[in-house]
Amino acid sequence: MSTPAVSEPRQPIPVEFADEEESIKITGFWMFLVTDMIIFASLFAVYAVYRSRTALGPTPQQLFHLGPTVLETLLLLTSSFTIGIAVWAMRSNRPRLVLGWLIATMALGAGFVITEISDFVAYTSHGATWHVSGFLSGFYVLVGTHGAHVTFGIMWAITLLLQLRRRGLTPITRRKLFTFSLYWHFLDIVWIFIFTFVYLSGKIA
Amino acid sequence: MQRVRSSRRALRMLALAALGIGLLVSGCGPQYVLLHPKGPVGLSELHLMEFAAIAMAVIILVVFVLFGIAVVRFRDYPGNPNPYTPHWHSHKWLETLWFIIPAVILAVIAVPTVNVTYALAKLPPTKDPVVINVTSLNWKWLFEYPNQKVATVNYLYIPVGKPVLFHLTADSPMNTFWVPSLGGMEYTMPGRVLPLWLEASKPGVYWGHSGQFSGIDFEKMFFHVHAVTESKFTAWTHRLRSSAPPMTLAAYHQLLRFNTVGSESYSSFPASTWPSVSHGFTLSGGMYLLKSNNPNPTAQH
Amino acid sequence: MPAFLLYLVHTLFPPDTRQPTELGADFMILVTGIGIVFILTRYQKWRWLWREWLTTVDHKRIAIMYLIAAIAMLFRGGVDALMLRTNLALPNVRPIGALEYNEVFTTHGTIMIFFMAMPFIFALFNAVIPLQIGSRDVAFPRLNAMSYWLFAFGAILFNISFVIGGSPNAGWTGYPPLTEVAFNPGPGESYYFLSLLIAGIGTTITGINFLVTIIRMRAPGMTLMRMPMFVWSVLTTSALIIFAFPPLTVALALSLLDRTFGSSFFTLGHGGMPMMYVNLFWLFGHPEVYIVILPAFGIFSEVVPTFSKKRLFGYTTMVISLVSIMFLAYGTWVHHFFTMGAGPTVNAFFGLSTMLIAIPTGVKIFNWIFTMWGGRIRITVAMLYQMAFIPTFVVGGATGIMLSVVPADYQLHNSYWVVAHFHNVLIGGTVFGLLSGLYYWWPKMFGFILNERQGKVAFWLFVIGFWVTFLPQYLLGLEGMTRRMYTYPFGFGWHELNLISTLGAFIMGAGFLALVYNIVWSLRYGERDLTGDPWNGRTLEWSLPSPAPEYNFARIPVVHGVDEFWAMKESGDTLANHLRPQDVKTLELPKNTGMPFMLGLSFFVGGFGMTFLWWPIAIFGGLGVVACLLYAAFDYNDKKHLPADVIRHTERSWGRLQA
Amino acid sequence: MSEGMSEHSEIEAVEPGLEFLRPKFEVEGFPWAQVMGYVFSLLLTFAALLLVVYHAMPPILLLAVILALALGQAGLQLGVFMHLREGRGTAWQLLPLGLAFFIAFALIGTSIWIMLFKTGVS
Ligand code: HEA
Ligand code: HEA
Ligand code: CUA
Ligand SMILES: [Cu+2]
Repeated sequence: MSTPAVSEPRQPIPVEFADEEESIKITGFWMFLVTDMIIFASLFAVYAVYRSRTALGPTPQQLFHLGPTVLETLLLLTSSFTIGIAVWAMRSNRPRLVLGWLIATMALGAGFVITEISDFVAYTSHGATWHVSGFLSGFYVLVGTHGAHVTFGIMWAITLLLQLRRRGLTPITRRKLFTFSLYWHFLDIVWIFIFTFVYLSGKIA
Repeated sequence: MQRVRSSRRALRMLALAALGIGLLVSGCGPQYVLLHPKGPVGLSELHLMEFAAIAMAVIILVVFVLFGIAVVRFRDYPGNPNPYTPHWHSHKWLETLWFIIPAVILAVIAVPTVNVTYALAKLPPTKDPVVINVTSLNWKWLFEYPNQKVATVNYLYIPVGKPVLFHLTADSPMNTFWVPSLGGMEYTMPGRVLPLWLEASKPGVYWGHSGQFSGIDFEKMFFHVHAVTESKFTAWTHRLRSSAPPMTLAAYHQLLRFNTVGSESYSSFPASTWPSVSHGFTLSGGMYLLKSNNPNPTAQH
Repeated sequence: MPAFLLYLVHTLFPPDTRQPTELGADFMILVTGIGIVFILTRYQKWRWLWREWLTTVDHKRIAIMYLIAAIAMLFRGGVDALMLRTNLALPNVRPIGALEYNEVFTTHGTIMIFFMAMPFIFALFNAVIPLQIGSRDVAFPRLNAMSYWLFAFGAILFNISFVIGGSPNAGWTGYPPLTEVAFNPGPGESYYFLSLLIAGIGTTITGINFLVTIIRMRAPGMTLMRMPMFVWSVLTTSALIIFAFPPLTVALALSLLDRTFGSSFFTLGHGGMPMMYVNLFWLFGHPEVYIVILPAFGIFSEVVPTFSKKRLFGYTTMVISLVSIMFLAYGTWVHHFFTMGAGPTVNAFFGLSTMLIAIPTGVKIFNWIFTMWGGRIRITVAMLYQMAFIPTFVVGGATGIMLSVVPADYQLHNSYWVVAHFHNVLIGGTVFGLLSGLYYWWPKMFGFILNERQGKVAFWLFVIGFWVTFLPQYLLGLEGMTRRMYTYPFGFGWHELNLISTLGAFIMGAGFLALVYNIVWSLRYGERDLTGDPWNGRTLEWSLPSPAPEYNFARIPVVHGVDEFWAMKESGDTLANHLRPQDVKTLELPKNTGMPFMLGLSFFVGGFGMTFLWWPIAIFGGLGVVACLLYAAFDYNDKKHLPADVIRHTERSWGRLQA
Repeated sequence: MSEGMSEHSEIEAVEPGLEFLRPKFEVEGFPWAQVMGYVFSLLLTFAALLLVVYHAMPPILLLAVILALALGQAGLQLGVFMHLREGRGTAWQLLPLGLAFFIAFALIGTSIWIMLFKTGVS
């Protein structure tokens, strides 16, 4: 690779940025997160506008139970912590630790998805399907899109796990792990806003 | 020389085009409905349009002249006496100038724009309006007069010199309600009720149309507005109430079918054809809820 | 079995698509398809096609594939336009009925915007940007190929709608509830949503790719304020894409959910709210029109200095105006629905924000004029398009400003005034810009020059045809003619102007044919470009041979100022003069891969299955997508080496290596 | 698996003049930043939850406060866990992200403004 045009930092940079080409990919991934953020912003806008359009279905206040939601929040926050530790372990060059924390992250993520699905099943079994009202459509699609992202993340983590086991920590796998961690933290941020803006504020009269 | 010829041709073209516009506009007849408004709303919109057009003409003229001079003076031919300055690439004052002048022109347009926008959102204070509830259907217009208790399809009577307040909604895909001779349009949308006021200052029959494409027979969504004196208007409502048939829910469901009809008149109409705002708009008598009543879904074709 | 066949025929070719035009199109496609297959087989070109083109990750080849697609789509959209104009030539005379007319204006608008203008600008991005910034490639070559194939298969999915199942017919804006199943039960609108979703993913990736390329891959010394103006325009365009396409994705996806899975976003009842779609669509739609105009601005900023033999006037203000247009573009979308009753405060706010864009745009216009001022203007075809652009675009912009005057828009909305306005800026701005860029960079892309005389004939036909077509449409707007009417009654006084307009459209059509003739003729007889610098250019791409070798630069140049190549030439020190054999190193280049093509194909299959609700096929396509992604994740063998000797040999054959 | 043996060759490979590109490894120790981040994220979440459950304030204020808490949480994740300010060309990381936050909130805010504004001819 040629000498880069951006001004270079004076002091050593974190290991995942050391390779020019891989660091460009990290920049690219940030840009992807930006587009994803606008996707979620659009869905939030839809939800915000549709919140009162409950037609003949339930209102947010009637629908939501905070219990499962708090559990989901705990699971996701913890998984955000574990993947953070995995990156820390990568930076201190301890591949075995990386694997362990990655597996923990996946397990927590799976717990989150299962809780969310069972929550959705509970709602729909009371007849609150998305056909019923604009509000429910907005709700399921916003929260469901996030859930789908988490599910995708778990599958991504599986492929990552296989690569890490085969190849250890190389510039490429380090970059892949780091971008995965960005993705995962990003989902955590989105969830916090869902928790706040959908569930908690749904309980405010 | 080839180059000289082509740019001269460009200039001649422009002159011809300008002449063409001039001819067509000055020779314009009554078909230019936007230029011959028949009510205060259309008139204020026209004034604004003219004002903006003049400002734009100034801009266009300035650009054309500057551009023309540049092209004529600085072509690349041997012995061109005009100065060649290949390294001249910025000029603080010039560049500031063309930030400022457009800004000034825009400010001049912006002030009346904002004023008229707010003004048109207000009914004239002194007079109380005639209220008409408008529902666009596939592919026809239903007009309900809640105070006069009558309803029509595809035609309207309004009194001259009195503001008319239209409440617009749809029990079909979107349309816009537009009577160009009287003033601008507004959307009819399912699940919303939008207000629009218009006024006719001269008696006459004005055509209206939908401005928003809504399917196969969209083109046929013309309707007529009869602007008549107040007494004639009252007489007309009396006549409808005494001689026209009532509109039952069944008759409304007939109107929901995907087709076109001629003009129709009714002496009354059911309340449930108008959306209720609770729970974000429902409509108990119409298509909103009666999905099964939706007669022929393939009627697009 | 026969019952199944009958079902198949009835679904894929429903009765209302069995009309002369569509059968004609079916026949044409069949004949062309057989012809292509025959030629490829006859000359044993299948392997060549696959290895050299379908699997390529070279930005220069991807550019050519984008260009071919764009010109084909210009033809398709143009034929649509001629059908529209023919139908409107006379009142109540309608060679095609309402059903087809609605399909045709929908496909015309959609194709022209998404499948003509977009690939055209991407063709030029790919052909020029890496060369202009002194880079060997874009940041992510494989993603680049993926973008292309997602676009291409999206376009194919959209285009087959005309022959299989029926086209979308609710306008290029696809407003619900007209697009809901209740009103549009056929597959048409599903085609529309799915193909735009697929192509949209590709476009978003392109935006990311070029943004990162420009941020991270510039040659040493090329600071932001030394970038050629086209690079600046692509930087801002990419940022616009990144922020504008997600709302479109959401709008399309929600509509698709409504249609396919019974959600209640934009339905008539159940608390649905069609206006939300309109809001999301224009959140994308307005930035989109700047996405297609900013690259054109960039092209003119290259063409004007080159053919005026003078530095671009007002570089800094040009940059400021690009960046402020980029920001302002996000703040004006409501001007497309001033008449949806959002209230005077909202309307006034967005009316003013719309007007503001005139200021930076005007700055650019004046800067171009003053670039010419004091220069020496050579009137080539590329320059002619620029010279037609200035007056045309200013008129189009001015009529846009009149639309932003809120009360005037109450009257003009959805009238032919709007149709005239947007063709004035889309053709006078975008298309003229792209054609200018096409003539300008054609030698760089293909190694020969398009014949200038023929190009001028095409130019005059196109420009004159343009004004004859669209000037009358302003007047039609003032006469109250609304858009998207398949015919109109006698007695409104609309017929003369419509007839003139139709005449103009056919003149434009002749211009297009002249353009195609120009290309085909030049393919055989066009003058070779041996120097690599046919126009006496100013930026780095002209320092390379035409077409540029696979690795672009044998040695990455170091940049010292704007117009680097011009400065080199002035000091007599071009790159070619001092490339020594020891400067050439073995290079690592991305390896060709079939994955992007397969990915696009999988999306296509999945999209097709979803359009007809044939779930096994849809799932099959989905599995294909997953397989491609897995392949990409585990594929570590994506680089190849180009030995220094080979590069030296190539450079020597161009006479660019010191002995 | 070889405990990080693969790195050494790559450390040697750094070109002269580009020493700063030499991979920096975290010194072995304890991930304090991450642990503290985790604790704070839990605190922020439970603060919001408790405020809502006990209806501690008038609704509008409550909404504003919990949104502010969520924003704090986002900042925490970005700063501590996503290492937003580390890397190369960080300006190009911060700028688009800042823009994205701005556009996201503007998009939601203006959509609400446009779609829910009560209109009427008065
Ligand atoms: C390339 C595409 C392009 C471009 C560049 C523009 C540029 C502009 N457009 Fe246009 N527009 C479209 C494509 C484009 N538009 C399309 C496709 C539609 C219709 C979509 C549909 O409904 O199907 C549309 C519709 C549209 C509408 C909605 C009409 C309606 O449906 O009711 C409006 C309203 O405000 C508008 C305004 C403007 C303005 C103010 C500009 C400005 O950016 C123009 C700025 C330029 C100038 C003003 C000229 C140069 C400036 C100077 C010389 C300086 C001095 C000038 C002044 C002081 C005024 N456009
Ligand atoms: C970049 C975009 C772009 C371009 C280049 C064009 C180009 C043209 N457009 Fe387009 N147009 C749109 C974008 C564009 N349009 C959009 C977005 C809409 C809105 C759609 C909607 O409402 O949803 C629209 C709508 C639209 C309408 C309004 C339809 C209606 O509302 O009812 C009309 C009508 O005159 C029209 C005409 C034309 C013409 C005559 C051309 C000419 O420039 C075309 C010139 C012709 C060619 C370049 C090809 C010539 C082909 C041949 C010569 C081949 C002949 C051979 C055979 C017939 C076999 N367009
Ligand atoms: Cu125009 Cu009278
Ligand atoms: Cu716009």
